[in-house]
Amino acid sequence: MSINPDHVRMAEALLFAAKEPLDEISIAARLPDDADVPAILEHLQKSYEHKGINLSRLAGKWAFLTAPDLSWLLSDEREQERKLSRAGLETLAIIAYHQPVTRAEIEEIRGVGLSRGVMDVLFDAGWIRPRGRRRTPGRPVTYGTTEEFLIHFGLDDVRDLPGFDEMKASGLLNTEPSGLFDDIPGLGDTTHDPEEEED
Amino acid sequence: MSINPDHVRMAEALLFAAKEPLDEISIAARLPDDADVPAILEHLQKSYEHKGINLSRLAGKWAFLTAPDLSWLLSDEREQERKLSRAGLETLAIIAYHQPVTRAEIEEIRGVGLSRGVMDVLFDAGWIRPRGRRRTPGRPVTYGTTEEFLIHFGLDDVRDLPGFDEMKASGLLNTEPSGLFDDIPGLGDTTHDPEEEED
Amino acid sequence: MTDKKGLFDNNTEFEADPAPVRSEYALVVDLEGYEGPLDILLALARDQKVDLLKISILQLAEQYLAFIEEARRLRLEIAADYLVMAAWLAFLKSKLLLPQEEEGEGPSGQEMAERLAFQLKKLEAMRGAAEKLINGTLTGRDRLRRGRPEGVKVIRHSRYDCSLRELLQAYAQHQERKGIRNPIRLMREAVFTVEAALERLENMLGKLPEWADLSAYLPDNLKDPFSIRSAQASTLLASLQLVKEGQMELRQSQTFGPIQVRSAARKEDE
Repeated sequence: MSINPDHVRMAEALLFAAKEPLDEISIAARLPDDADVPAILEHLQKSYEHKGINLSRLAGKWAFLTAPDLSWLLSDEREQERKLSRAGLETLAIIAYHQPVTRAEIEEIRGVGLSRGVMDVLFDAGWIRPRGRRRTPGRPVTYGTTEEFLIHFGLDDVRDLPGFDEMKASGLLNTEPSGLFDDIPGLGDTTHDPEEEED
Repeated sequence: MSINPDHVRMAEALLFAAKEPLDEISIAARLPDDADVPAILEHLQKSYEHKGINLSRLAGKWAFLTAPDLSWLLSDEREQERKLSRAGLETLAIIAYHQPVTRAEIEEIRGVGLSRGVMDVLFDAGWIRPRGRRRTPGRPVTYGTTEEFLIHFGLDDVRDLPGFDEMKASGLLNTEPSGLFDDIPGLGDTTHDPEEEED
Repeated sequence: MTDKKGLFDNNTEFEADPAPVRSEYALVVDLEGYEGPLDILLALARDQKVDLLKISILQLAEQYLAFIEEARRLRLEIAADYLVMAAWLAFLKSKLLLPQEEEGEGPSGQEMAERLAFQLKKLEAMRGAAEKLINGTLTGRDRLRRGRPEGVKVIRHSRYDCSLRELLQAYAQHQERKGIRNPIRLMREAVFTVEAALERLENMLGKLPEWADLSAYLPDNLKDPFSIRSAQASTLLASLQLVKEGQMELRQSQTFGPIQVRSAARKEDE
């Protein structure tokens, strides 16, 4: 089946003009009813594949972005980068890979208490959000990542995090507490049931 | 004469990412010395001629612009997004945390009268709804949040809203510790009038 | 080709960070760069250069204990959790060295060692993941969006733009204000608000199509003079608002005379 070239042009114009990635529903809403949006996007993606700009999928949405191999050329246009401390980046990674995850679980994995500013910075950057509550005593809040996180880190989905499937398969992403230091008074107070989530 | 396709890709990415239209000198300054900039631009202009975006020359400078015949796509249906006023935000938050709650109770909690527009805006946004009537003299209407509210804020359940203490503990809020708030009860437990509701 | 440093503060370069240089014989004790005992253990474990799951925990425990011992000898300030870890590792070491108890309570030394190795492995995995994340293809750094987008408004389901963070903060700020002890309480009950007057007028509007004194619209359960005056003022203001909205007409035949109102809708019916 052939695609209407007018529809392709429209989608192209929309995607170029958009300030944020667009989802298929938003694109479809602007195109004529008979437009085959998935086919149009596939067509566009192919036709820009080898160009200086590519059509990319981020957080389940679509956006034109410059080709990654040309980034050296564009240093002047780069957005202001956020400086993240090592603690911040590690915390972000833990939240991304283990979500939904509680604060206590993050601390358990890192082996240190989370200092105040860390979560604040991530929240401010728009990369993390409260997700729900754990069904354990105290019903602690769980955290997860946002769509903005996926867009910034160039991911279509959380499953696309590097090494996610392998880590998951080898049990490295279990949030179950190790129970290691329970025998030692003072260290074993992070005990909580690894019960299921209501998210 | 043939043009180096790598140079075309570079010019394409540059023009795409540039915050201002670029003149030929600026483009040439970024490309390798042997790049034939006028030929590259001519080539690019031709190849985008019938697309949804065109490479246009404005006041001697170059920029990608939406094809003129498609500009209606962008201006059309541009829904004005408005920020909620502070009163609106606060009222919405109070309804979310304290629902079901009556108008008088909202005023009581906020310590100021509720001006007319505020509830209208929240209704208009589809975030609040009447829930029932309180079994007290006058049987005042109570309000609560809608499913649309949950969808918009990415929540599964209103009970998932983090409590004040939790937010503070997580460092998610820039609240200076002043020692004034020690007596605030945890908000997670939204215990209020036991007078039940006919929802 | 690309400059992958990016997001770090200069003093916390990810690559450069983990293992301070140590000689084979004496540990150069420096607690500064570490974030807690697990961090030190991981750094020490990396020196064994094997998969963390196959690591010699006994050796690791000894290294850590030596590290702490050295720190104490140098009279460095050591946080309590480092010492607790040292105590725990000493306990683990003894469990590992002693012959297996017949039916000891709790996990065996071997089990504890395995769990510790796994915990280190988890931390290492997250370290690696964090590094990969930041060295990945980042939007805004490695792949740029269009520099001057014309702008297409994403069609949203709601017409108001408000994030969860804003909502939470609004509530928190409000709670903070509320948290002040002995807040001022306004005597609101006695005042008949303009909003209330508006609501009342609107409800009664259709029922009084003929010219009628505005005073007829006053709530009838008012007792004290203050309430009555408040109601009069509010009702007058509310009537002006409704006139402005075209819902009502208002007339006064003489100065200080009675103010009369009627519904504006009536006129259209005629």
